[in-house]
Amino acid sequence: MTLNAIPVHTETVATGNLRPLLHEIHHALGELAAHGTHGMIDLHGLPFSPQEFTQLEEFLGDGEVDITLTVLGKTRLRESGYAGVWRVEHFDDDGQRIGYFIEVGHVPEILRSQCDDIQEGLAVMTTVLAMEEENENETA
Amino acid sequence: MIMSDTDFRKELEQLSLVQQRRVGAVFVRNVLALTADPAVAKVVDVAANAEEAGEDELALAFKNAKAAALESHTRCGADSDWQAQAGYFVARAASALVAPAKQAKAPAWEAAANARMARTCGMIESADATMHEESEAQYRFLEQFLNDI
Amino acid sequence: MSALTLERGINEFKAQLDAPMASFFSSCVSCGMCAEACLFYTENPDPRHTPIYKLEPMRRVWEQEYTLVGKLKKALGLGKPVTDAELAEWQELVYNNCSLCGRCSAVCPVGNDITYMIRKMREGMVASGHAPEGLIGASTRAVQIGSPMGVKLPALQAQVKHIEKATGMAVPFDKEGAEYLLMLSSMEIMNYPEYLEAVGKILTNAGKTWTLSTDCFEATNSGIQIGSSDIARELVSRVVNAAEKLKVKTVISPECGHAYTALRWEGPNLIGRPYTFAAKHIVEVLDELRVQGLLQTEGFEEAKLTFHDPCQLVRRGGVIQQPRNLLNLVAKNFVEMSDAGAMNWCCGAGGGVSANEDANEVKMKAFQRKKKQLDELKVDTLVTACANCRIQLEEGLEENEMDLPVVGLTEMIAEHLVEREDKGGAS
Amino acid sequence: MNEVDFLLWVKGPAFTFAAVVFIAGVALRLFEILSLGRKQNFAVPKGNPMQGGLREIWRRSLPVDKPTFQRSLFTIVGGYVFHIGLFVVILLLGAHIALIRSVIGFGWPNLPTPLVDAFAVITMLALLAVLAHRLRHPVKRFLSTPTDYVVWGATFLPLLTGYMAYHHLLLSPQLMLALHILSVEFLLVIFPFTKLMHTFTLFLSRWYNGASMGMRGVKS
Amino acid sequence: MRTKQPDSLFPQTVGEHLRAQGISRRGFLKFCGLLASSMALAPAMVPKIAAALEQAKRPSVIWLSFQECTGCTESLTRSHSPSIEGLIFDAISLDYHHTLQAAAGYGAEEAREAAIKDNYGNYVLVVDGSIPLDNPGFSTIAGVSNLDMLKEAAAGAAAIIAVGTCAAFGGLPKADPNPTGAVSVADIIKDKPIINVSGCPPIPVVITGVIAHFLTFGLPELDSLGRPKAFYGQNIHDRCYRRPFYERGLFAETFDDEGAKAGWCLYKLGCKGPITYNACATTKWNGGVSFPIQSGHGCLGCSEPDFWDFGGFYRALSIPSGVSGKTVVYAAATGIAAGVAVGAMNKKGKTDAVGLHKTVTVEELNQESQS
Repeated sequence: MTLNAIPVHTETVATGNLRPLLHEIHHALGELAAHGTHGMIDLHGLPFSPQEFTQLEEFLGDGEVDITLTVLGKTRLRESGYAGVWRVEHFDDDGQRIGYFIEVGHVPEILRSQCDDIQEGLAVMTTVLAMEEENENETA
Repeated sequence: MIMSDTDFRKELEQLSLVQQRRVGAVFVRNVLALTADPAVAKVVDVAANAEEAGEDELALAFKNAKAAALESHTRCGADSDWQAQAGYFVARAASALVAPAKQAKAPAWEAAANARMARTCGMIESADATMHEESEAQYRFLEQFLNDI
Repeated sequence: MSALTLERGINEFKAQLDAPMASFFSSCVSCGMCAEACLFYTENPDPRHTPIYKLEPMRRVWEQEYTLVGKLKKALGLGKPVTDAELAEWQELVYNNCSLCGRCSAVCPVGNDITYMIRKMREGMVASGHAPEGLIGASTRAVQIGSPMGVKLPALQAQVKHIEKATGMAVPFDKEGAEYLLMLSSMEIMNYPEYLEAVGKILTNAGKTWTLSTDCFEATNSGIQIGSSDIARELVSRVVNAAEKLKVKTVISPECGHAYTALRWEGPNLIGRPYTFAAKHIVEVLDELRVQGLLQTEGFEEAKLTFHDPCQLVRRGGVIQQPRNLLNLVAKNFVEMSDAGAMNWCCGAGGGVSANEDANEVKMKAFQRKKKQLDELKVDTLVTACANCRIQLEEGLEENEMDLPVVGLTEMIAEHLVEREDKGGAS
Repeated sequence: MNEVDFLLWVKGPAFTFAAVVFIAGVALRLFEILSLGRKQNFAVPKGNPMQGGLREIWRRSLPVDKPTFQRSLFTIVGGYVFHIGLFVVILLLGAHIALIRSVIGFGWPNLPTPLVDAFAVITMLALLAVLAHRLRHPVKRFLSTPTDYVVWGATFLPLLTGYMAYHHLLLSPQLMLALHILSVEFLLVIFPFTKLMHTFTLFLSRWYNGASMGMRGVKS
Repeated sequence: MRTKQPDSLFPQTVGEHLRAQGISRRGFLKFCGLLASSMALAPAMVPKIAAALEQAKRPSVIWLSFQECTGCTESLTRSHSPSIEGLIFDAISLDYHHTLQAAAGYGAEEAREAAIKDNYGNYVLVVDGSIPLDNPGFSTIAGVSNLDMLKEAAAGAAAIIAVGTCAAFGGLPKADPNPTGAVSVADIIKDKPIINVSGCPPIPVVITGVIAHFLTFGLPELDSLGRPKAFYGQNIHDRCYRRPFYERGLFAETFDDEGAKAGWCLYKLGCKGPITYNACATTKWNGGVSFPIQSGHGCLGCSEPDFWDFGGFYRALSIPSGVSGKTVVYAAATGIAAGVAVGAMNKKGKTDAVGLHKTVTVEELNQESQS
C-alpha cells in the first residue's frame, strides 16, 4: 500500500519555496541559451508541500521526450514543456523514487554514453571481430 | 424727617448717580477716622466732587478703593482684628461710591450700610444700642443734603 | 500635659493606614499623571510637589509596618525609618502645597484617591507636631472662641441687627423646630455680611422657617483642614448638638467648601453615628426651592459671567448641576470655564492653604492656573459659591491687576428675588 | 549541564517554584492589604457606591478627560500601547495558551503567530519609549526608584528573549527558550512584591475611589 | 552484506569495487548524483565526488554495538540493495559487525582483532549504543566490557562515527534515572575525531552520507554537538512544510480533530521540531517518501540530547513539566494561609496603634508650636 492509498486531504499551503525555484530554473535556462552552461537543481532537499509538487508539475508540463533507463533500478528522463528543461527521477529496484532533479541542458548527463564505456566497448568489439575472422580462416 | 431705612433708601433712590456719590461721600467721611489708609480719603474726595471727576479718574479711584479693601480684609482662618476690619468696611463703602455705572446699583445705600458696619466694628465685642447712632447720623446728613440741592 | 512627638506621629500613621491606602500604595506605578493634575505642580513645577510624593513618609511607614517584605527589610536593618526632620521637611508639601482639591484623585489611572491619603497623613503630621502655625492658630480659636477667626456671638448679633434694620426682616435665633438651621462661616460674618441677608431674604420669601443658633453659628471646621479628627469631632459635635437641640430638619452649610465636606461627609463618621437631620449646602437648598417653585426671580444679569466650581462642592461633594441651574435663572450670558465642573481647577487656597501664612506665596503662584482659565474667557463677572475661594480670587485678581468683580451666587440670586404673596409660615 | 538539561530544569522545578511564589505571593499580598480594613461610613450616601465603584473600574481605563489626556499624552498613549501589547503577547500566543490550558485546564483561540510577533515588537518599542520618557521626564525620573527599573527590565526581557527564541536568533533555540522561560520566572517571582502588583490592586483602588465618588454623587 | 573474503582479492578503490559489482559508469553517475543529494551537496559537486570516489581506498570499518536496540543497523540495512545506502555500505570493507557478520564466537572476535592490527591507525570505528559506567557487567561482548572494548578499538581508529543518539548522547539508556550510568562515546574518548550521527534511529542516507563524505572529503564540518552540519544544520521547524500553519496560528488540538485531518501544525500535540536539528523534513524517510510530521505525528526531537526527558512526547514545548492545577491550588492555599497570618499581625498592629492614640488638644498644638 502506498502513501497515496491513504486518504490525506491536506489543506493547500505554500512553503513559499516554489516561486524561488521556478526563477532558479528560469535563470539556469537563460544560462544554457546564452553560454550553453549545463545546470542541475536537486529537488530533494527542498521542503515542498504535496500541492507545490503538483503545481511544479503543472508549471513544467510535458515535452516530447520520455525515456526510461535501467541503471541501478529505473531512471526516468522527461523533457518538460520547455525544451532544455528535464526532469530526472531516480528510482530504486522497488520503484521507490530516491532522487529528483531538474536538469537544464541539451541532454541529461546520464543519457550520454560515457567515454570510458565507449573505450571499453571498442576494445571488446575489436576482440570479438578478431576472433570471428580467426575462426573463418580455420574453416577455410 | 427721615425715621427709617425704608424712607432713607426711598430718598436715596430718587437721587442721580452723581448726587448719590456726593451724599455717599458724606456718609463715608463720617467714619473715615476708622481707616488708617490715606488712599481711602482721596477716593472719597473724588466721589465728593463727582460732577467734575472724569471717567479715568473714577476708574483709578475705584481701583485704589478695592485695593484698600483687600488690604484690610481678614483672610479665612486668620485672627480677627476688628479695628483693621473697620478699615475694610470704610474702604468697601468708598469703593461702592466710585464703582463704574454698570456695577453701581445703589452706591449711596451700599456706602451707608458699609459705613455702619465700620462703625459697628469698633464696639463689636459689646453689641449695644450705640450702634444705631450711625444710621441716625446718616438720616440727618441726607436731610441736610436734600435741603442744599 | 503630654507633647506631640514623632512616636505619636508614626503611631497615628499606623492607626490611619487602612485597606484603601494599602491598595493605593500598592497600585502606584509612578506615572506622574497626578503631578500634571496638581496646580501646585503645574504652576510651580518642582517634582517634590507631585501629589503621590507628598505621602512618601507615610508610604514607608505602611511598607515597614504592614507588608511582609517591609517587615523583613526592617528586621534586616534595611528599612529607612521615618525621622522627625523628614516630617518637618514634608510639612510644606502636605499643607502649603496641597489644597485637598482632589484633582489628582480624579485623574489617577490606577484609581488612587490621593486626596483621601493626604487628609489621613495630616493626622500624623498634627500628632508629630508638624502642623503650620496658621492652622494651629485657627484651630485654637475655633475650639476656644468658637470661630477660627475669633468672631464671637455679639459680632454676629451686631450684623444681624444691621440686617434687620436694613431689611425689616426678622432674623430668628434659637427658633426650635425650624425647618432650617443656618450655619455661617466667619468669613461671611466679617467680610460678606450680605450673604446672611441674602439667604434670610430667600428663605423667608420661600415661606420656610429658619433660624440661627446662639450655641453655634460657625460651620467651618479647622480640624478638617489641619487634619485632626479630635479637633474636627469637637467642632462638628457643636453643630450637631445645636441642630438636635433645636430639632431642625436640615442644617444649611454656608458658601464654604470644606465646611460642607466637614458637615456632610466627615461629620457623621467623626461622631460615629448618622445625623438625626439632613446636612445640605446652601446651593443644594436653593436649587430644591427652585424646583419646588419657591424661588422665583426676575430680570437678568447683563454681564458676561462665569462660575468657579469650589472643589469640595464638585469633585468631593457631587454638587455640580445645582449652581448651574441657579445661574441660568438670573444670567443670560453665562459661559463655562475650561475644565468646568468635576475637573475644575482649584482657586489655590483651599484645604487650609489660605489660613496658612507660610503658603502666601505658593498660593498666588497656584492662582496663575485660574488666571489662565479666566483669560481665555474674558468675562466681566466671576461667580462662586465659597467664601474662601472668593477671597483668594479677589486677591489673585487684584495681584494680577485683573479688574473683575467676584460675586457670591446666593447674593446674586437674592438680588433677583421676586416677592411672593403667600409666604406660608414666614417668620 | 548541557542546554537541554538547563531547559528541562527551567521548565520543571524552576517554573514550579516561580508559579508557586507568584500565586502564593499574590494571595498573601491581597490579604495583607484587605486585612487593614476600613471604617464603616455613617454619612448618608448621595449616590450608589456600588455603581460608582464599578463605573470607575471601567472608566479609568479610558482617556475620558480630554485635557488630562492632552497633558499626559505620551504617558497615556505609551501606556496603552505596551499594555495592550502585553495582553496580546501573553494571552493570545498559541504556545502560551497551551501552557495556560495545561495549568488551569482550559484555553481559548490564539492569534496568528506573526501577528503576535508584530505585537511583541511594537510592545518592546513602546517599552523602550516609556523608559526613555521616564529617564527624561522630571517628575517620573524623580519618582522612580531602582526597583522601578528592575520591574521595567523584568517586563522587557521575556519579550526580547521570546522574540529571539521564536526567530532562532543569537543562541540555540533550546537555550533561548530556556532563557525566555527563565526571564518569565524572574518576572513571576518579583511580581507580588513590586509595583507589578498593580495589575491586581488597581481594581481594588479604582473600586475604593469609585465607591467614594459614587457615595458623594460625583460623576466626573 | 557479503560474507568476508580475503582483502587481497578485493579491488582497492571504491570505483573499481563498484565496477566489479557490474555497475556501469551511468550507474556510477546516478550513484554519485544521489550521493551528492544525500550529502546535501550541490549537484555541481557530482564530478568532484565521482573523481574522489574513483580514487578513494575502501576503508576498513569496525562496527561496535553496545547498549543499543539494533534499530540503527536496521535503519541502515532496511533498504533493498542496490539502493544508494546499500551501495555505499558495500563500498566499505565492513570487517566486524556482530549483528551482520556470519562468523561467530572466537572467529568473530579474532576478525576484529585482526582488522585492528592490519589497519591500525586507518580504520573507521563505528559505534552504536551507549556505554554503561556504573557496572562493567551491565553490557559485555565475549566477556569484554563495552568500556574496555571501546577504548581498545578507539586507540587505533582514524576516526569514530557514533551512530544513533545512544552512542552520540547516551540516548534511551541514559534517560532519567539512567540506571546503568550510560554515557556517550564522546564522554569517554577525547583524543579522536568523533562524528555524532544522532537520531533514534538516524536516517539511513545520513549514515551512509557521512561515510561517503568521510571517503570523499574526509571529516565533515561539525556543529557544537559534534554532528555534521550538512545533515544537522537545518531546524526541523524551519524546514517543515507545516510551518505555514504555525505561522497562521492553526494548530491541531487532538490527533483526530479537523485540524489534524487538515494537516495543521502539531506544536500543541507536543512536536519538538522547533528545538530539533535533523534532515527529516528535507531528506525524509523510506527513500524520501515521508517523515513523522508528514504522517501526522509531532517530532520527538530524537536527534537531540536527552530527548526522552523533554517532559512528555505529547506536551507542547511551552508546557512546564511540573505545574498542574493541583500546584495552583496548593500554592493559593499556602498564600492564603500566610495571608491570614500576616493579616492577623497587621490587624493587631493597627488595633494597637488605634489604642495608643492620645487625643490631640489645642493646648498640645500650641505648646508644640512654641518649641
